[in-house]
Amino acid sequence: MSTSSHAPAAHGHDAHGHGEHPKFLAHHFYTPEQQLTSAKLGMWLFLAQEILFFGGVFMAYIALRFFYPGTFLAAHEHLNKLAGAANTIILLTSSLTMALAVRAAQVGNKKSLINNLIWTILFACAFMVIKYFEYSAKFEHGYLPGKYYHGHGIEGAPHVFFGLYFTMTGLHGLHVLIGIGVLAWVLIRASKDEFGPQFYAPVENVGLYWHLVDLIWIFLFPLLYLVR
Amino acid sequence: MNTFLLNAVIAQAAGGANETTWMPVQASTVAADTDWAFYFIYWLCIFFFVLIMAAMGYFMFAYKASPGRKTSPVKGHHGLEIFWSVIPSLLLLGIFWVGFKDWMTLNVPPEDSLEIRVTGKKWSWSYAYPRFGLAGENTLVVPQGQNVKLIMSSQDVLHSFYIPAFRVKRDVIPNRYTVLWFNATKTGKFQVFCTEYCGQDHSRMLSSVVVKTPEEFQDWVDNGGGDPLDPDYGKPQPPVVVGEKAYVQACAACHSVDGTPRVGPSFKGLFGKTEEFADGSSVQVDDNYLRQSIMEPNAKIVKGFAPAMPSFKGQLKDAQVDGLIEYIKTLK
Amino acid sequence: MLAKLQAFYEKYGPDYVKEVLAGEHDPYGNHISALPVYYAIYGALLILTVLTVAVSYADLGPLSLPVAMLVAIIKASLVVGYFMHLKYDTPFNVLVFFGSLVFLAIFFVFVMVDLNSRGTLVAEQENFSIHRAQDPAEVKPAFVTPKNSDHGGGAHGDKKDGH
Amino acid sequence: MTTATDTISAGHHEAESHGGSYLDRKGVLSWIFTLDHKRIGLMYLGAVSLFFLIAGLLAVAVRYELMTAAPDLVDGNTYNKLFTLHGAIMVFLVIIPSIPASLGNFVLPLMLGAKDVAFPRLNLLSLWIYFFGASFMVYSILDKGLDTGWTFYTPYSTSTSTAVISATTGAFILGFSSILTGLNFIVTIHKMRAPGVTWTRLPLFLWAIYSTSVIQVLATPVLAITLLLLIIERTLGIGIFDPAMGGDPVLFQHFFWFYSHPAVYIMILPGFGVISELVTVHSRKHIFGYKAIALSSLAIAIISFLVWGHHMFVSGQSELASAIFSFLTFAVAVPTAIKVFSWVATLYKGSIHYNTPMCYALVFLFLFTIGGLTGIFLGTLSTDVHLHDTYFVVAHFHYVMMGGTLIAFVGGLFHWWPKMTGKMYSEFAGKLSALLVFIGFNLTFFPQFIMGSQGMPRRYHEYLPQYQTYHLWSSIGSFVLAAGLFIAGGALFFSLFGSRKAEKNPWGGISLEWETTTPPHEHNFHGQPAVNCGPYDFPEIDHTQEKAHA
Repeated sequence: MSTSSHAPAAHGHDAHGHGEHPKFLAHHFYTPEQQLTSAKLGMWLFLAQEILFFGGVFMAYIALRFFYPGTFLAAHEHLNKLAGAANTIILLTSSLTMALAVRAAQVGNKKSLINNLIWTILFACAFMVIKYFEYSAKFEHGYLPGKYYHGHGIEGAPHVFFGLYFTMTGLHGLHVLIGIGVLAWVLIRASKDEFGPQFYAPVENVGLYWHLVDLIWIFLFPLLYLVR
Repeated sequence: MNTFLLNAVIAQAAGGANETTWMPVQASTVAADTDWAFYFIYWLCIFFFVLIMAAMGYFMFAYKASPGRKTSPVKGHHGLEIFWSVIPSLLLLGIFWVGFKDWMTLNVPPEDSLEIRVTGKKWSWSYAYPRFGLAGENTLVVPQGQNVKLIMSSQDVLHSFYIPAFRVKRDVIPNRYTVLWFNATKTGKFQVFCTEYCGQDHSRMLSSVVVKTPEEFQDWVDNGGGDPLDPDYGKPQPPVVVGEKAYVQACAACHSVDGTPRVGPSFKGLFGKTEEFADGSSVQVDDNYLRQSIMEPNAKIVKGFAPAMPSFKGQLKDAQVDGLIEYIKTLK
Repeated sequence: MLAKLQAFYEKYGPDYVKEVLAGEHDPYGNHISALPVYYAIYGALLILTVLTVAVSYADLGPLSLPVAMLVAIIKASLVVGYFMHLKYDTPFNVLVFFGSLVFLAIFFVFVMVDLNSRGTLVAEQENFSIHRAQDPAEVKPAFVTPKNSDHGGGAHGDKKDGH
Repeated sequence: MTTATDTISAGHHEAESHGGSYLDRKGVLSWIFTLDHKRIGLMYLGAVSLFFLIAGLLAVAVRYELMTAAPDLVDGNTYNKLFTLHGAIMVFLVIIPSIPASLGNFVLPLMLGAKDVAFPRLNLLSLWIYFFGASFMVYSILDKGLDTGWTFYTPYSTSTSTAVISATTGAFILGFSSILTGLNFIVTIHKMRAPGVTWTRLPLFLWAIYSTSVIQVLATPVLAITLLLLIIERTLGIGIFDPAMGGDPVLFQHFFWFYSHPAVYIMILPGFGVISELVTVHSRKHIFGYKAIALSSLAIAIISFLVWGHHMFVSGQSELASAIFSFLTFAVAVPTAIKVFSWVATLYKGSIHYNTPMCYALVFLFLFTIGGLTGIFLGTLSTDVHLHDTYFVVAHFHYVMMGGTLIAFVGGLFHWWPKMTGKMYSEFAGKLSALLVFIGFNLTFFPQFIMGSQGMPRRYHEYLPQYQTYHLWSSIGSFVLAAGLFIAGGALFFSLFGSRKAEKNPWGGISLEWETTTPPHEHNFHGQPAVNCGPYDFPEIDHTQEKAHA
């Protein structure tokens, strides 16, 4: 009667394992409906927690921008706006392909599900590649965070701005990496034909997580790169 | 140099009149209001506490379990519940108002207050009186009955300047000024604590406020400040020591004692030396020459130095000038 | 529950792809939007991105922050509403999402109330100007940056130096 | 006291259990990889009790040092490490997980009539995250210790050489265990209620756990980001909180207290839930004002996010912000007052059985009322200027934390111990421990109120001799308190090896957890239990009087 043990989802909060009959229903749930709605509510609570987690970093941004308005305006000129815009478009496209993947799972279209998942992972990797080039450009100019800053030509406290820049984009990048890992895990399970109209909770939850990562970048991009 | 615990004990014993079980002596103008607020809340809490505990005690006694005892089916009582929600809310609003009205007086220093700069650093306090050009360690001397405004900052970590007898406290932050004011009503010595945890000797970062009558305070300022709680304070000090203190305060900026010339010539080996002047004349350095160059520095300018020395007439007392000369004599 | 599932499966068959399912619901009642909806939203997001970048080049002065935030909020609501299906979701999930935003707003508002009103009553308690009082009597706004040791501190720091 | 347990009150059908209890499966692996909420609850209980012992001994060491004014037992730095580790272990490892993770994990699914929590594997993951985080804390104890105080205030925490990074990483990881447990409980309460268990028939313990979980999910992430920024600040010096690098220490205090004040409600709300259960079951009476207590739990959960500034009245926060925070602090006091009044009113016309859980509940009411009332002194602006960071604050938060949550935790343990272990503890030892804890507690912390308002600052290693007598009484009291707690622990622990078997429903409780076997078997219930009456409709309630009262 014990469920076949599946590696818990990276966040482990969506439904998992296959109960007795039908096979996707965990033993402690009474109906598939209960399992899916629990999984989604669990995911939304996890997203609420992520929003507050990133909210702390945005609070730090607001406070430090209040302390150093001059430095922030001067320092953000040295960010590569083109790379930022490109990353935004890449993430939006990956959000589209993710949404299409979830829809494909809902209607049981396995081929489209796998294609979209692959596209999403590819776009995510493209995002990280661009980020890598951005970071290496900054390291050359000496715009390192905190006490390692040895850039020139920016008056005020530029190390604070770059400290914050690397913290925010680094944290976001870390979440993109986690996203890639989780997407790969869902891709493997999709290729084993586990998802269909009757059981697609993991795909939906990973989709929600990925859209949140995109959401955070939607706010990060203007605040860091564009705002005058 | 920390105030040792022992001598603090002797001075602190002079607690003073209105010290209650809960509150230390009231030694500043705001102390009475804070204590009134404290006791207002105190008696209100005692009343409610006794009320609740009496009710609980009675219920505990009267409704002890016994076999077959039936219990009341009451599930709630809207009237009572509203009553005991509204009444505490109103009382709490009253308490907030009591706290808020003193908060303004506690926080806004009057215009005419004597400004003193306080600096906290790891485990000691230092004070400066910009108006009198005095600085001191460990003991804050303030006049009685006059508004005193402390402008405080820290040199390393957070500290907090707390005088229980005056009911005032304010954190001391490295990157900003924080201000605290009081008007001491009683003379005597009052304990100062550091109440924001600051590391190893946080519990030794003690200091004292000595409140003097305005006349005593003026005398204290006139003879150059110093730490009244210091054991050898006030006793006539040998001129050389007075001289050295005066040197540190007035001359060290431009005259060195190790021979290197600065804005002015060095004091090392000065006494008895024949000094050559800009106008070609020269004289052997003796008491009169030194006194004259302190009082009217531009009368004789040493060759190669600019006439940049201000006159110290009226700023240095005779005892300090004599002390200076004795001190220069010792610099061979 | 399972009967409904079987019916749904027979009707659409396993390799079902193109059928426009605008407004169709899967057996759990979860909403499935039509394909054109996704592409429309995607297009709108791209346009808004281009708009944000354009706005940043046109120098709006003090208005640039609110406008950028407004556009970001519109983009975010599109993603949340349509891609994350919050528009068709149960009310409690919507409450959870907006609840977290409310608590975030509480955090922002109260901290900014403090930061803004620090110097109001007592001038010296000016907000955030780097004053390191080495010599108690004299204050120089020394600010430690690793390399360039020119005077830092925000606008407040420039205007305000020691007494 | 045994009520007639065979008359299963109306509305529950529960076939007599066959099969063994959840404790039957042996083998270490069955514990390490268990998905059973009951076993996970027991493991949390073991870990929490162990850390409570460690932190308690640290407290006794601190009190022993403070018996004399002079610093004779340990030097300054060691003393700072003693009180810091006492604080950090108590807060992060003991009091936050104590009731929700141990009692909550065990009792919540039973009370709901569910087979398990919504995400059993996530529950196990939370347990392992807790152990992983705890290992960091233990490492920082053994490494260089921690001397920043549990509050990690910058710039001291960014300049001290002690093990701040490992301790903050530990707290960061423990935060996620707390978040995931809260998330799990919210989904379980929403989605896994047995038929008939409507929101108004939910036992008040579950309302309290629900409100706690809301705070856990919404507040703990801000602690996570604060500690993460502190770690980055220490390593890269990015200048957000450290003034030497251009940051603002008061901003750190805002970040820290935005979590830490709701955290004190994470600690006390489950205690309220336990007391609501104890007071009703042991006085055989319906709770007084069910809706008021349930909604006040939620109200506390929400308002607790608005009041954190009252920790910073004298810390350089602006006067306007302090006034706003002080005003809102009084708003959060009202729901707490309503709860205390309702509990006392529940005793009215009850049939009070003075067994150990009830004794602890009454001790809670006494101590928590003092704790709550003294909080008003600290929420008022002018008195807080005098009282902040003195021993008055130390006494206040020990009265509400120790006197509130810990006493409720021990009371809850005694209450559900028969159901958890199938063994009965000795009533005499339990009541004796309650008495000793009551006397010891007041002796320890009441002198600290007076000493604090007389100006004795907190976290002092050596103090002025005028506070000597207060400290002496406080230290003696702490030894009595420690003795009381050891007796309580002993009574429970040795009951495991005792012969006394517990009945299925020793207290005659009628919420769902008392319907299943003692100790419950692995899947809690056979088939789906159903409920058609409230959690407090005891047989002793005389409904004939209802016409008179209606």
